[in-house]
Amino acid sequence: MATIIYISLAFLLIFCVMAVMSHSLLKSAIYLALASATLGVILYVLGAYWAAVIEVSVCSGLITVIFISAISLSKIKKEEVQKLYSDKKRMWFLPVMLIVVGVALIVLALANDLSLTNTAEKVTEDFREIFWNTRQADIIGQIVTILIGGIAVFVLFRDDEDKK
Amino acid sequence: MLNFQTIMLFVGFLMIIAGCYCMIRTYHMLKIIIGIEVAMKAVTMFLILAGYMNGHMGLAQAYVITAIVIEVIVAVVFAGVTIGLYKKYGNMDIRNLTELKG
Amino acid sequence: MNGWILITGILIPLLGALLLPLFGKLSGKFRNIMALTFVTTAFILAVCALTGVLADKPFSARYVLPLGFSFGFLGDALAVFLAMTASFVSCIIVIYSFGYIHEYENQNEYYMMVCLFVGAMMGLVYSTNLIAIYTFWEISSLCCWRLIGFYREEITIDRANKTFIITVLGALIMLVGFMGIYSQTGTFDLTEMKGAYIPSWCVVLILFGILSKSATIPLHSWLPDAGVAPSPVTSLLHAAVLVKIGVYAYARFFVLTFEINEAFTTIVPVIAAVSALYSAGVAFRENDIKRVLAYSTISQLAFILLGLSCGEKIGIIGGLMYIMAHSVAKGGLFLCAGIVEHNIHTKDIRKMGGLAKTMPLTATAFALCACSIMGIPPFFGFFTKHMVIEGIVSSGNIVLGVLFVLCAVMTVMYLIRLFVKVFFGQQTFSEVKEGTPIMVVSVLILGIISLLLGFFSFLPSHLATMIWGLM
Amino acid sequence: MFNSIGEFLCHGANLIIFMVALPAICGILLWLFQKQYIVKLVIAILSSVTNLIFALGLSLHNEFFTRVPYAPFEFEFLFRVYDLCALFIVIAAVVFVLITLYTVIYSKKKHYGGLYLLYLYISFAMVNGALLSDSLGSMLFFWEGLLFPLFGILLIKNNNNPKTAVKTLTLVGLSDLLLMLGIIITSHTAGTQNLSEIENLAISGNGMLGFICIMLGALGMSGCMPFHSWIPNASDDSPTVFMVAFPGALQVILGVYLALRTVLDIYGFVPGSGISIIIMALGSVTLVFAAAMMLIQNDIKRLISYCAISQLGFLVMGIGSGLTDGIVGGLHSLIDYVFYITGLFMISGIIEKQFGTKDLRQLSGLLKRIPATMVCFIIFLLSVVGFPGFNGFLSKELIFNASLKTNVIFYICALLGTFLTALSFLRMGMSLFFEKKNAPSEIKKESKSSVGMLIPVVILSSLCIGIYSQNGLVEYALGIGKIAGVTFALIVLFAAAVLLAVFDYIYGYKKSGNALNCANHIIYAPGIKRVYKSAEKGYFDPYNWLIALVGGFSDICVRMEHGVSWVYDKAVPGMVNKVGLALHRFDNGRLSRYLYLVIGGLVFITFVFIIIK
Amino acid sequence: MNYLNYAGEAFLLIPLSAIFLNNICNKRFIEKHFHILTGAVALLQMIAAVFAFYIMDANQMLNFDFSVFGSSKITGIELFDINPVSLVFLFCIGMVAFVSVMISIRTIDVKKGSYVNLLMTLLIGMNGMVMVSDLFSLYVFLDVIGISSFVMIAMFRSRKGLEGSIKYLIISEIASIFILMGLSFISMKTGSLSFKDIGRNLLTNTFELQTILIYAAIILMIAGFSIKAGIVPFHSWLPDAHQSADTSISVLLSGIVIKIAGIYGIYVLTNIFGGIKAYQVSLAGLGIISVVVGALLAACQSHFKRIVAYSSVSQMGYILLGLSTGSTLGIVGAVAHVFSHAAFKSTLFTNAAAIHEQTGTLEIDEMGGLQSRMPVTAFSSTIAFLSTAGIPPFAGFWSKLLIVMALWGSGNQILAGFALCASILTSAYFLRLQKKVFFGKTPEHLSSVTEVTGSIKFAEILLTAVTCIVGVLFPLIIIFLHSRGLI
Repeated sequence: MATIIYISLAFLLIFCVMAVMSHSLLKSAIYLALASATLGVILYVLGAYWAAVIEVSVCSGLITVIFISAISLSKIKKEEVQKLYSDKKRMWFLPVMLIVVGVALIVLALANDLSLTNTAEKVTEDFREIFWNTRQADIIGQIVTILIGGIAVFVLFRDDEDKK
Repeated sequence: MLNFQTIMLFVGFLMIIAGCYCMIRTYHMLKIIIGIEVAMKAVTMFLILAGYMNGHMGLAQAYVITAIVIEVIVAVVFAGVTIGLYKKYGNMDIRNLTELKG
Repeated sequence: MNGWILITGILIPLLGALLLPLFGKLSGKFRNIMALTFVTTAFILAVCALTGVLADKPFSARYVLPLGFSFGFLGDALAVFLAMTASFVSCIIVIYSFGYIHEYENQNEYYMMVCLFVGAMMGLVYSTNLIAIYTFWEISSLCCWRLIGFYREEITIDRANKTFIITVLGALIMLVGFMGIYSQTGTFDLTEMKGAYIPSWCVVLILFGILSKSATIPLHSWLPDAGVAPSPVTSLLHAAVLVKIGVYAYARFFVLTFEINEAFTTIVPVIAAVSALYSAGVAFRENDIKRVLAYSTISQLAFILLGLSCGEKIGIIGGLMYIMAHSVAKGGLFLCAGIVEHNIHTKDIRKMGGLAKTMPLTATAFALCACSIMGIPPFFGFFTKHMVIEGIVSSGNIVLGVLFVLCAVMTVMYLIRLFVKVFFGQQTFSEVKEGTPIMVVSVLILGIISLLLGFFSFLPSHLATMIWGLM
Repeated sequence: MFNSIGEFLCHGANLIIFMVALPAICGILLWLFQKQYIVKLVIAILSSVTNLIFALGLSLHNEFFTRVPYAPFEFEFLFRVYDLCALFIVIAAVVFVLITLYTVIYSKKKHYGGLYLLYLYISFAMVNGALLSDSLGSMLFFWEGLLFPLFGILLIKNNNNPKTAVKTLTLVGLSDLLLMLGIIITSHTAGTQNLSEIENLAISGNGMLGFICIMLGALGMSGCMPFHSWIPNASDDSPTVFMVAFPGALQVILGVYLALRTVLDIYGFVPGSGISIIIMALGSVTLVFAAAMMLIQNDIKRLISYCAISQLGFLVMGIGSGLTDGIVGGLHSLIDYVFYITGLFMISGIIEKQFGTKDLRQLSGLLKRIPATMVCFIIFLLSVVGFPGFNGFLSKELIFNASLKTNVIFYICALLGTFLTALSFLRMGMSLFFEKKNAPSEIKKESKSSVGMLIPVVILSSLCIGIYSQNGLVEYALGIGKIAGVTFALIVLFAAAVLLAVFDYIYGYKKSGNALNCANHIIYAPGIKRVYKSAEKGYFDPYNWLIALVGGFSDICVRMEHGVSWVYDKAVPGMVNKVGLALHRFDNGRLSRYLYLVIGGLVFITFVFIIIK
Repeated sequence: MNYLNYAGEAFLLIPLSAIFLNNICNKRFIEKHFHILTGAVALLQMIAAVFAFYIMDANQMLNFDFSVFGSSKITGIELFDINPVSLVFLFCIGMVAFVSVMISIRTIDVKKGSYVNLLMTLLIGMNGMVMVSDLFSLYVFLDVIGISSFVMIAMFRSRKGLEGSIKYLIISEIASIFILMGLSFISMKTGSLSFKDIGRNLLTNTFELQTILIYAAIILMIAGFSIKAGIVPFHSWLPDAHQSADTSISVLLSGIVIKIAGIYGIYVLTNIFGGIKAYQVSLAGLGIISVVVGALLAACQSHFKRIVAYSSVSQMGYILLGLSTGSTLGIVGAVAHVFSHAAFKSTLFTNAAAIHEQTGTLEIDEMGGLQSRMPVTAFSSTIAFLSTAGIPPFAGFWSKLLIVMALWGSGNQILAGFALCASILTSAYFLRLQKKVFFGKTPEHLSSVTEVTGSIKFAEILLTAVTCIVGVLFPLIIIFLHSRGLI
């Protein structure tokens, strides 16, 4: 299990960094989707099946769609984007920083013998039961959030009555 | 000895750093939400990791699902606002947004 | 338990003030009369409270609240003394305002604020709770902010803001001092902490508030600037109410209630001496009639502070009587200055002269009041000045005594200079008439009272001696 | 009769009612009846005579105390009648009768007459009160009470030019406040306010300060040197009646009374001590300076006012010596002073009223016009100079004695003063009465009757001849033993000084051919000329020094005040504004900066956690 | 107890049903009468809060757990919890929402339906947030509040509105990330995120990664809630967002949203971690920095609403100072200040609305001399300013006094004194505002201005009355609190 996780973590990190550093928005979105998918793998390996499914479907699916539609709505030429934002140039420091921080963290952890350990035995519980029975507040929140999403689409994307 | 939980934690940290770095350094509005998403991925991972460690994986999944829903809605709203701004300014440069200052 | 008299005395002007704008919508005259009624009621109730003092059963009311808060009202000799002085002079000022203010805008607000001011003063003197005192203190700051800014011009607003900032900052710092006391005693009730020793840093903080309110160097700057207000307002501020709050607080806290470090009986007189001399010096060179009087106020307040702080019985009694003398006489002076300013539309004394011929009654009243301030017998001011200086000399600080005598000399010099420049010399305004009867009568009343008080000085002295007895 | 009046007065508040309130009430009556001349005259005479009778009654009665209970805390209205003060009261009462008479007649048709009389009567009430007070506080009360009428009178005629009034009030006020300080310090050192309980305080430390302040106050009231300069100014532009009453009589009586009391009982004054030398020096400077100033005056009243100042110098010298001779001489001198200076001022008033001018250059040859006045004038003159047979003689000689005993320099000063006084009186008298230079037409025609005004003058002049040896009276008052006799040698020296003056006059007259310019050879002598010039310019006027001092101080204060205002109006708001603006500029609206701030905040909190942990 | 249950459910269900009502009914009809619907919801909320408070007080209950649909009674886990403090917050929410409605009658012309929807979702978010008993649910409702606010600010799609919205959104999302991170770190050690299960026992002194992470979680959550509350240095979004939104929305944002989203979060944290020294110090540090910097920044703004927004920053600092003590008195003071701030800040925004309606501008340099033309506005703004500046006897003074007393009692005398004296800065910038807007000369183009009428005037008078009455009767409140053993 650990091996898969290590490999997935490496991919996850790489995809994330690529998403950040890529000078093309489209590529960024795709890298992000890939990162989501990798995350889904990790979640699955850890035993969070439901979460993994949702992650893969929603994050790497829905959000990518939203992105791509937003990107396509903004009709700027690719070269122009690069010239205007020059993200690649501005982001070069990121990998260096990440490596430094990563090494530092590992050294610190090793030096002080710090590591995370499981605090409790795994409890067998049904996700659905928990979600529906004990997370009512969250569900209300989710409903309302989705409601707001609808209203937001209604309010923000409609083209008529533009000015107050 | 480093176990995979610790490594996951560290990778999460690095992802959050990457996300924040992206948010601060980029000029493109959509890129900012990518930064946010990257950070959110890390947070999702943390939640599940926590669930794995304390044994309440079901609860952690409930958290994650809720968080993802919110994440999506935020992305939608963000995209809406961004497109509104694009209509006003003709591009998505965050540097335009200095009308409110001081 | 006749505390209701005190509470009524506070509430009638306070609540009445809020009604005045409504009355003003009905009729201006009605509003004016009601304003006078409210202030007069305060005075009458203060006189009623005097009976309690004389019978040695001061009126009081007290409701204890948690956390050391309380509603406490006590009409002891000091409170009644100040209440009577302030409300009486305020009555005269309100009467005078009928003649002075009637042609300006914002009259509703004016009368409301004056009434509120008087109410705040009543509340301040009767309250025995530090928080209540602070509350009324701030209400008075608020009133003076609105009143100084009465003309709503750029400069007046700036000055009003300055006043507000300085006095409120002082009050806030004082409140920090109160907190210090609170942490020592666990209560805000003055009656419970009689004789408590409070640390010097608290005293310094509270002094800061007191000095800022009673305009003592170096926190005096707002007072001369406040002269841009209408004259009855300056009179109310500089003479009758506002600046007296500071010295009242000094008397209440450091004379009657708390034990403080001995060193303050030297430090405070020294501050007072600097303040007195310095402001007298400035007054001698000022050319704005109201600024001269304002600096004179600063100087005279230093005398009061000196008397109260020297630690000797005669000085304290003298200082208390000085409050009365100064209220009446300086009130009169400002009102006279108001008549002059109102009639010739300038405040520059270099442009005035020979007004005694055209406005003899005003000149007379001015002279009477000025004599009281200068300390010329048989005017009331003489006794008080004498007693105050005697107080500081008896405390063994002869150098300060000499300084204050010099200051008294300068008082004579600048007041005479002012008087002569305004009312004598070459006549520059020949077409000027005497002020309206109501204004002239009110200043004459004040002038004559400062003369009569000289003959009957044993009455306030008796009361002041009773205040000493409270210690 | 007098005894029964005394009995009556010594009961309770009667004293203050009759000696203080009565004049005040009469003054108000006079003010109310200012239009009716006869009524006024009657009231004036009645009241002043009544007052005199009461005063005599008091003086013949035994010593007693009275306390008026209506006084503020620790401020006692305590009265005591005893020898010295009785004497002064009588003197004051006598002069008052004459002054009143003179004033009522003088101001017969003047619009200010009523107000003037009111002030005069109030002042007199104050003088009575001050003389009778036994507590220092109440004395101060009455003493300073003079200020207000004084100021009022000076303003009466001078609405447009109130400078003199201001000067007077400033100088007298200064001396009064010094007196206040002195009294406070004295009562503090003595532990009581009651004069009768204070005795021989030590003149050292606080006592020194108290003594100096009291003496300055007392002498300042009477117009001695540092406080003198208002008198000549007042003589210029105040009514003559003022000069008659105030610098001429009431103020001097008060001042000398207190000075005497101070030297005699309040403080243990040692003759020949440093403080005594200082006071005598003050007196002699006053004497010489004022006498010298007399030489250049061309105005009768001004000249007489300088004369008054210089005569005061004699008094101060006498009292300041602290010797029996000096004090007795001083007291004598006071009585004489009151008579002749008052008389002289009255005469100047008569002349001014009759001829419409008081300028010596315009007046001459009055011998025939007002012979009676002239006779009185000469009597006063001789009395001032101190001719034997006249009032001034004995007192002058006693003071000469005392000054010689103290230090020969003072004696020389005294002689010099006598010389100058004699010279300037010769100058004035000759030019006024005997010279016939100016055409009479230049002088206004003699106005109507002044007989009434002459009556007090005649009375005074007769007093100047009559009771020149009041030995018994003074001894009775002071209760001291016999004084040393008058030394023959001193009389000779004195006579030499007077003769020298005569010769000098003749020399000067010959040289300049004009009585008025007879002293030019002295005035324009090298060195002295400069002194005179600067005196003319007012360099010796302490009032100018005071104004300059206060003005300088004020300028400093105003500068500082500007600084303080700057701090309040500009500096502090500016600073707040600048900090605010700096923060304001920092916020440039860029998202990245906002985010950096967030990270910064996070770091801050982490930092706090690391530090506290 | 059923009544309490109903009341608690009402806080969530009434707005929810209002949304349905709003969207079901005829659009034109609802646009005409939208204020009745929303006003009724706000009023009901206030009434329910008072009612619940009364019942709880009568039964001497300190908290009441319930769940909305009753089903979770089977598992015995109660999801919502109301207590006196949350009821005060709920009341404030109702009050400010009511004011917002009053203002919106005049200021909002289009998209009234959306306004109603968003207001209701915002209400649900806020009500939910103060009622939940679980940190994760807290986070969910926090984001509900956040997203509603973003949309509300951007609603009219003006340049400024969109700009303010996006800035708020981005920084707010960072806050969400911080808070979620904190939550996950905490839940690494505990199984549940319910308030009851988290406590100081998390912080054993052993030097292990979990403990460090708990500390990190505290730091992150302070930062996150501080961002939501607009505490300096996390404040930068606040003035932008508050200035750019429509006034009826900024009154919500400034009057209540920052307090629910930020301060209530910190309040919850304080209940859990209040005893930690470092926690107190960092709150106190942030608080005092906010007080001073907020005031200084407000002193040199030229936009009416921006001044008021920076004033909020400054006042949030006071609340934070109160919470930093961790003592009951401090919390009482902070809650009191939340209430008084809601009152006077709403007043000020109402004034802004009135001025904007009548003059068409909010740049204070373009105004002047409005006092004689708009007396009610001038008067109410003066009262509000005095209350803000802590001048007695208005409500702001008492709450500030309680905070300072608590600070003093907890041994931070110097800080207390400094905080007290710093309120002079408040006076300073409000005096400037008063001078520029209400005094001085009236410019030409404003010579025909008259007093605002209708709902805004009503709201001004109402809020002023609340500020005054609460201020004057505050001793009664103290007596009440004392009698219930709270202070």
